[in-house]
Amino acid sequence: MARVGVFICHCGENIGRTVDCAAVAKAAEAFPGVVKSVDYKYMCSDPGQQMIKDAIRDERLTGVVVGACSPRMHEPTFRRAAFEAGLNPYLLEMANLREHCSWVHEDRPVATEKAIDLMRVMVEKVKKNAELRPIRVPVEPTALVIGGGIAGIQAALDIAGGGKKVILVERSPSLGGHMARLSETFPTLDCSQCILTPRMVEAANHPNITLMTYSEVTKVDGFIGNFEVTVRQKARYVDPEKCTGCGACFEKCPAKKIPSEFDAALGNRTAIYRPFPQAVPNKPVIDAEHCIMLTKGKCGICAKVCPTGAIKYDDKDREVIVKVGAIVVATGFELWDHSAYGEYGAGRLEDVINGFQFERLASASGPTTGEIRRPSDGRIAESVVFIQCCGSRDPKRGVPYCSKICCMYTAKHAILYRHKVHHGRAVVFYMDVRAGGKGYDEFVRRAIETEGAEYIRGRVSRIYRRKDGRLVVKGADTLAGRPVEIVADMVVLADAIVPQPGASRLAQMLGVSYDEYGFYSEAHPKLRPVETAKAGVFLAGACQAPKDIPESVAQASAAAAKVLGLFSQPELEREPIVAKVNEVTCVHCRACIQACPYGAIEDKEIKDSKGNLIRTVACVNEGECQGCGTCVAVCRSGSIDLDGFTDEEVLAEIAALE
Amino acid sequence: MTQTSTKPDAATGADAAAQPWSPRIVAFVCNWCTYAGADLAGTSRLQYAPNVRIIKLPCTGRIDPLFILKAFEQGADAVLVSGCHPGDCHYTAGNYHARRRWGLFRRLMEFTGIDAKRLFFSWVSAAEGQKFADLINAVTDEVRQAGPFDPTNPARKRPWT
Amino acid sequence: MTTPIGYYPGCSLHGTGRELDQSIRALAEVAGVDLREIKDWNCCGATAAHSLNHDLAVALPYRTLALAEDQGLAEVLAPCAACFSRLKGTAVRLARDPKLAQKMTEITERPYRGTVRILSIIEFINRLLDAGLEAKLTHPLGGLKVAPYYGCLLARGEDIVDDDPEQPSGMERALVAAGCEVVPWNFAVECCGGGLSMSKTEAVLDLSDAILSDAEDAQADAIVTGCPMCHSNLDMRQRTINAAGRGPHDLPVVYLSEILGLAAGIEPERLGLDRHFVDAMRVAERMTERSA
Amino acid sequence: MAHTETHEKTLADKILERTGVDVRECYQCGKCTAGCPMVQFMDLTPSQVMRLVQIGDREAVQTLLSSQTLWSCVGCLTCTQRCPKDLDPAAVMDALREIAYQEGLVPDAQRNVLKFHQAFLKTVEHTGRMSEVPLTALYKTLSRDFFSDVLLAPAMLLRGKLPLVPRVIGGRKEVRRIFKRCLDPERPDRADEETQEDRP
Ligand SMILES: Cc1cc2nc3c(=O)[nH]c(=O)nc-3n(C[C@H](O)[C@H](O)[C@H](O)COP(=O)(O)OP(=O)(O)OC[C@H]3O[C@@H](n4cnc5c(N)ncnc54)[C@H](O)[C@@H]3O)c2cc1C
Ligand SMILES: Cc1cc2nc3c(=O)[nH]c(=O)nc-3n(C[C@H](O)[C@H](O)[C@H](O)COP(=O)(O)OP(=O)(O)OC[C@H]3O[C@@H](n4cnc5c(N)ncnc54)[C@H](O)[C@@H]3O)c2cc1C
Ligand code: SF4
Ligand code: SF4
Ligand code: SF4
Ligand code: SF4
Ligand code: SF4
Ligand code: SF4
Ligand code: SF4
Ligand code: SF4
Repeated sequence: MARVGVFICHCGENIGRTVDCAAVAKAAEAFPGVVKSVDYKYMCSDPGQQMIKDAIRDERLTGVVVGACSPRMHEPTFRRAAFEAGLNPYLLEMANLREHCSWVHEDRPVATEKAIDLMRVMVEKVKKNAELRPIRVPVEPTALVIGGGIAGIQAALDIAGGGKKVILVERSPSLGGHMARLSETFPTLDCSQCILTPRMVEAANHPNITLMTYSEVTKVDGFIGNFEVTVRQKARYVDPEKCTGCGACFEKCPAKKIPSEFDAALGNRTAIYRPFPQAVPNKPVIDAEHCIMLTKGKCGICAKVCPTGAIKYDDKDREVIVKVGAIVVATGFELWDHSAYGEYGAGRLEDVINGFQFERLASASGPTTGEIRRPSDGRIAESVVFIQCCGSRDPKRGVPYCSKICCMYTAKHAILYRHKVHHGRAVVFYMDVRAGGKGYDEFVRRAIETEGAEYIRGRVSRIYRRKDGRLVVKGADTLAGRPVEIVADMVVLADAIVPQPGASRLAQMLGVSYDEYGFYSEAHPKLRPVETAKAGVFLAGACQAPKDIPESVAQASAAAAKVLGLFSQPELEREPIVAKVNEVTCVHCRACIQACPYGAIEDKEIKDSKGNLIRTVACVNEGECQGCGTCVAVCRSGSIDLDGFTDEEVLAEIAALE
Repeated sequence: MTQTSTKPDAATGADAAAQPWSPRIVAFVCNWCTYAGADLAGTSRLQYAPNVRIIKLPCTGRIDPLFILKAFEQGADAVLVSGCHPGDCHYTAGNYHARRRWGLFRRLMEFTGIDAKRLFFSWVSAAEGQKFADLINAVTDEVRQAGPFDPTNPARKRPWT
Repeated sequence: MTTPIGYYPGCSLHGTGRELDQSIRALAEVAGVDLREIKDWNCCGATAAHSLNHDLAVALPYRTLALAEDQGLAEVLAPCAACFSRLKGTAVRLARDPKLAQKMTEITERPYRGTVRILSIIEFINRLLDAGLEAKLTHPLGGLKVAPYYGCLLARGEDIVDDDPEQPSGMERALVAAGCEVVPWNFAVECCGGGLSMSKTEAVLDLSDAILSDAEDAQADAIVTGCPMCHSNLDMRQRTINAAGRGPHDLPVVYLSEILGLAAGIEPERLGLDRHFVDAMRVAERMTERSA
Repeated sequence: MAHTETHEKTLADKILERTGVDVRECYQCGKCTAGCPMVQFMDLTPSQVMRLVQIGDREAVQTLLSSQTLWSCVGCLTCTQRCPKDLDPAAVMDALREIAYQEGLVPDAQRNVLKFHQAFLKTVEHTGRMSEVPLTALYKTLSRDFFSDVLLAPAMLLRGKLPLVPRVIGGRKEVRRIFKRCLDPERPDRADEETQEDRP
C-alpha cells in the first residue's frame, strides 16, 4: 500500500495570499493513499525540509508530493532532503502551486480548487513512480570560451590556471574586445591598454589555452560534459607560422581608405591590416572584401614585400570540430545606432559622435594621438556637450532599459576632456546619475566639483549645425524649469548598450534563452547569475546585460569557477530519465531506432547459452539516451517506456483530473 | 505551523452540477520550453484563465495519442499540446517527430468522433511568458465559443473556472 | 487621370492664401486633373475649435467629409496644411473610434461611412508627377536654391503624415523635378507659431525670424512651403519682422504649387506670384526654357 | 504644499479619459520642454505641466488651469513626436485648455488668444466659413486691440487677399445646429427630440 505524504507550502504570502493552503492540505488528506498532509510557511527552509524528513521516517512514507514553487526551482532541494531521509529521490514530486497557480490567478476559491487538482495529479503519479538511480557520464575536461573580450580572456585564464584546457574563440582578428579601444577607465582612470595587454599576451602564451581568432562557432551538438562544437576559421590569407609581424605588407598596401573598425571609423586602415598595434596575435589578416588582389586579381604588393612569403591568396575558410565539456559565452555588446534619432541629425552630423569615438579621440594611440579634435575639420573642440541615456530609457524609439555604464563613462569623458582642453567647456545632459559602485558616486562628484563639468538635468530635443559649423544643442534644465540652448563644437552621445549583432543566432545554436533584446538569460536572476538554463553553458560579461569591466571580470571568474567545479569530477551524475525496452515484447520493428534523435537505440542480439541467435531486439544506450520519450510514442507494441514518465505514470496523472 | 483545520473559503467542494459550464482544457507541455514559459508567466505575474491543467512531459515527442484520448475521456473539452519552437527543441528533434504525428492525431480524433478543432498545437519557448498567458486565454476563449465537448461525461465532475 | 479629385480650398485659400488656390487650380488644369470643389463645404474649425471644444473640432471636419462622400468623391485634396491636418486627423479618429463616429452622426445628422481619403498638397503634387506632369515641366527653374519648409503640420502626426517627422523628404522630388536645388537646412520642421499669428504676434515674429535666418544662412533663394499659415507668417509678416529690428530679411516665400506651376511654364500672374508681400516675381525670372 | 488630498477623480484620471494619455508614465525627462518652440512664452514648461497633472492636488489644478502656457501652445506636436515615453503632451495641453475654458479660468494676459479663438468660431458659426474682415473686426472689438495688424490690411486689400464680402454657405443653419450641440453639453434640443421619440 502506498503511503504518501503531502506538504503544502505558503511561500510566505506568495502562495498563501491566493491559495488557501490549509484547505488544500485538508483536501489532500482525503486522497487515497495519503497518510500525512500539512501546510507550512516556507517548505524550503531548514525546518520545512526537516518536517519532510521526519515524516518520511516517522510515517514510513513511500512517496512525497510537495506543493510549492516550480520544480525548476526546488526539486533538487527536496529530492536531496528525501534522499537524506532514506527515500529514493525519484519518489518525490512537486506540484507547481506558485508559478502555475497563485501567481497567475487572482480569485482565491478558483486558485484553491486548481491547487487541489494539481496536488491530486501529482499524488496519483507518485504512487506509480519507481525508484531510479542516477546515471554517470564521463566529462570532457576542456572548456570552450566564445568571445575574446576582457570577460572571455579572464574566464580562459582562470580555467587554464585551474589546470584545464581552454579553447578561446574570437570572431575578430585580435583578442581584446571593446576594452582594447578604451582610453582610460573609470573609476580610477588607469590606462586601458596598460592593464589589458598583459592579459591578452598571457592568454596567447598560456600552454593550456588554444587561441582561435578570426573564428566563429557554427554548430553546437551534445550536452553538458560532452559538447561537440564546429568552429569556422576564416581565411586570413597570411600564414601565421611564417609571418613575423614585421609590418612591411601593411605599410605598402595601396588600399588605404578603409574605415578602421578599431578606431570607430575615425581613422583608416589598409586591406591587409592589424587591427591595432598591440593586437594578439600580432599578425595581419587580409580583408578579402577590400583587397584589390582578391577582388580584381591585380596588385599582389604585399606578397612581393613580405620577406617570409607568408601571404597566401588562395587561403580558404576551414571548419574544425572540437570536443568540450563546458562552454562560457562572453560575446559582449555593441552600441545602439543613434541614426534612429532624426532630431539629433540621424547620424549624419560628423561632429555628433558616440562614446567609442570619443574614447578613440581621447586615446594617446588614437587617430588624433589623444587630442580632442572635431572629426569635421580637425579643430580642437572648445566646447563639448555630452548627452546621457541616448536611446536608453526610450521605449518609443530605443530600448526601455537603463544601459548602466554610460553615466559612469560620461563622467569619465567629461573629466578626460577637461584634462585635455583646460579652458574647454564640458556640459552633460542627464536624467539621473546612476553611479552605484565602489568609488563611483565620488567619481561623478569629482567630475562636477573639481573638474568643472556642468551637469544639466534634462533631455536634449534637438541638435543642428549652424552656418559657422558649430552645433546648437537645445535641451532643458528641468530643475530650473527652463529650456537651455548650448553652442558646442562637438556632441558625444552616450548610446545605449545593446547585444552584439547575431546574439540571438548564437543563443539558438547553444540552446540558451535570451530576452527580447537579445541579452542572454541567466538560470536565476539572483541565485544562478552565471549559469544558463542549458546545463554546461555559462555566461560572462556584457552579453548578459550591460556591464562595466569590474563586473565583467567578476562574472568571468565566477563562470570559470563553475567550469572548474564541473571538471573537478571525472564523471557527471545524470538524471536517470532514460528509455527502457521490454525485450520480451519487442518485435524489432525498428521504429524507435529511426525515431530517436540521438541515435541512442541499437540492435541487440539475444542468444541462447550456446551462442545461437534467438532473435534481435531494440536496446537503449543509457549514456546516449537523453530521455525525450520520442521512441515511446512511436512503439506500436508498447515495448519501450521512459523512466520517470512511464505510460502508467502519465495515464495516472490524466485519470486524476476531476 | 498550521495544521489543516480551516474550512475552504468558498467554492471548494461546492455542488458541481449547479455551476455553469466552463472549459476544461488539458495541456501537455514539454519540460524545457513551454513548462518554463508558463513559469515565466508566473514570475511575471501575468494573469490568465484558470481553465487549464498542465501535464508535464519531457518533450512533445513523448506524447502518445492515447494520452489525448484519455484526456477527453476524463471530460476535457479541449487538449493543448505545446513545446519548443521548431528547430529549438531541447532534444534536437523530438518536437519534429511530434509534429509529424499531428496529422495522425487529427485523423485518429476524427475517427473517434472528436472534432479536430478541439486539439490545439502551439510553440512557447522559455522566454515567452506573455505568449503562454495569451495562448491560454485565446484557447479558453475559443473553447468557450465551441461549447462543451461531452457534457454528459460522468468523468467531468465540475468546470475548471 | 479621369476620376475627379475633390477639392477643399478651406477658408484661407479664398483670402490670405489666394495664390495657393490659384496655383493649385492652374497646375491641375495643366496636368489634366478634374478638381471638384466640395459643394457647400464649411470651415474645418482650425486651431480655434481644436483649442476650445473637442466635439466641435471633430464635428466641423466631419460635416465636410460627409458632404464629400455624399458627392461621390473618393479623394479630397486639402492644400492648406492646417485643413489637411484637421480633416485627415478627423478621418483617422473616426476610423479608430466607432463611438465617436456614432456621436458625430448624431450631432451633424449626417451619415459618414469613412470612404474619403484626404490628400495633402505634397501627396497631390507627387501624384500629378506620376501621372505625367513630370514630362510637362518644360521651364525648369535653373538651379534655384530652395529651402523646403514643412512646418509642423506637413511633417508631424504619425498617423496623419506619411513621411519622416524629423527629416521629411516629401517635397524633394517635386522640387528637383522643377529644376531647383534643395539646400540642406535646419529649420524644415521648426514651428512658425502657426495659428497664434494674430493673438501672439510677438512669438510668431521670433520664430519666423529664426526660420528666415537659417534659410538665408543656408543660402537659399527662396523658402518653399505648402501651408498658407506658414506663408502668411513668413511672407506677410516679413516686413514687420524687419521693422521690429530683426533681420533685415528679403527672402521670397513661395508655394510648392507655384514652383511647379512655373516649371510647367504657367505665367507667374496666373499663379498669383504677384500677390506676395516679399517680391516673388524674381523667382519667375529663373524660368529657363528647356528645348524639347 | 500638501500632495495628500484625495479627490473623487484625480486630474490625471480626467486627462486619461479625455486623451488616453496616462501622465503617470511621464518620467520628467524634459525633452518636451527642450523642443517646444513656444516655451519662452510660457509660465509653466510642458514638462512642468505634466508634473502638475501628476500631482493633481487643488493647488496644482489651480496653477495649471490659470496658466499662460495652455494659451501659448500652438499644437505643433514637437513634444509629442519626441517624447521617449510615447506620451502626448500636446493632447494634454488641449484637454487642459478646454477644461480651463469651461471653468472660465482664462488668465487676463491670454484673453486675446481666447478672444481670437472665440471670434473665429463666432464667424464660422454664423456663416459656415471664416472670413478675414468680419473675423478681424470681431477680434478687434473683443480684444480692444485695435492697432496691431491693422497696418497690414491696406496691403492685403491691394493684393486681393481681403475679400470684403463675407463668405456664407448654404448649410449655415445646419452649422449653427452643430455648434449648439457641441458647445452646450446639455444639448437641450437633442434631449427634446429624444423624449419625443421615446413616447409611444
Ligand atoms: C564608450 C565606453 C566606455 C567605457 N568605459 C569603461 C570604463 O572606463 N570602465 C569600465 O569598467 N568599463 C567601461 N566600459 C564598459 C566595457 O567596455 C565593458 O564592460 C567590457 O568591454 C565588457 O567586456 P566583454 O568581454 O563582456 O565584452 P566585449 O568587450 O564586447 O568583448 C566581446 C568579444 O566577443 C567577440 N565576439 C562577439 N560575438 C562573437 C561570436 N559570435 N563568436 C566569437 N567572438 C565573438 C567580440 O568580437 C569581442 O571581442 C565602457 C564602454 C563604453 C561603450
Ligand atoms: C533593507 C534591505 C533590503 C534588501 N533587499 C534586497 C532585494 O530585494 N534584492 C536583493 O537582491 N538584495 C537586497 N538587499 C541586499 C542583500 O541583503 C545583500 O545583497 C545580501 O544580503 C548580501 O549578502 P552577503 O552574504 O554578502 O552579506 P550578509 O547577508 O551580510 O551576510 C554576511 C554574514 O557573515 C556573518 N559575519 C559577519 N562577520 C563575521 C565574522 N567575522 N565571522 C563570521 N561570520 C561573520 C554575518 O553574521 C552574516 O551572517 C537588501 C538589503 C537591505 C538592507
Ligand atoms: S519551497 Fe518554493 S514555494 Fe515554498 S517557500 Fe521555498 S521557494 Fe517558496
Ligand atoms: S610582411 Fe609578411 S611577415 Fe611581415 S607582417 Fe606582413 S605577412 Fe607578416
Ligand atoms: S594584395 Fe591586397 S592586401 Fe596585398 S597589398 Fe594589394 S591590396 Fe593590399
Ligand atoms: S547608465 Fe546613466 S546614462 Fe546610461 S542609461 Fe542609465 S541613467 Fe542613462
Ligand atoms: S518500436 Fe518497439 S517494438 Fe519496435 S523495435 Fe522499438 S521497442 Fe521494439
Ligand atoms: S528517450 Fe529519446 S533519446 Fe532516449 S532512446 Fe528514446 S528517443 Fe532516444
Ligand atoms: S518628453 Fe514625455 S516623458 Fe519627457 S517630460 Fe515630456 S511628457 Fe514627460
Ligand atoms: S505642441 Fe505645444 S507644448 Fe508641444 S511643443 Fe508644440 S507648442 Fe510646445
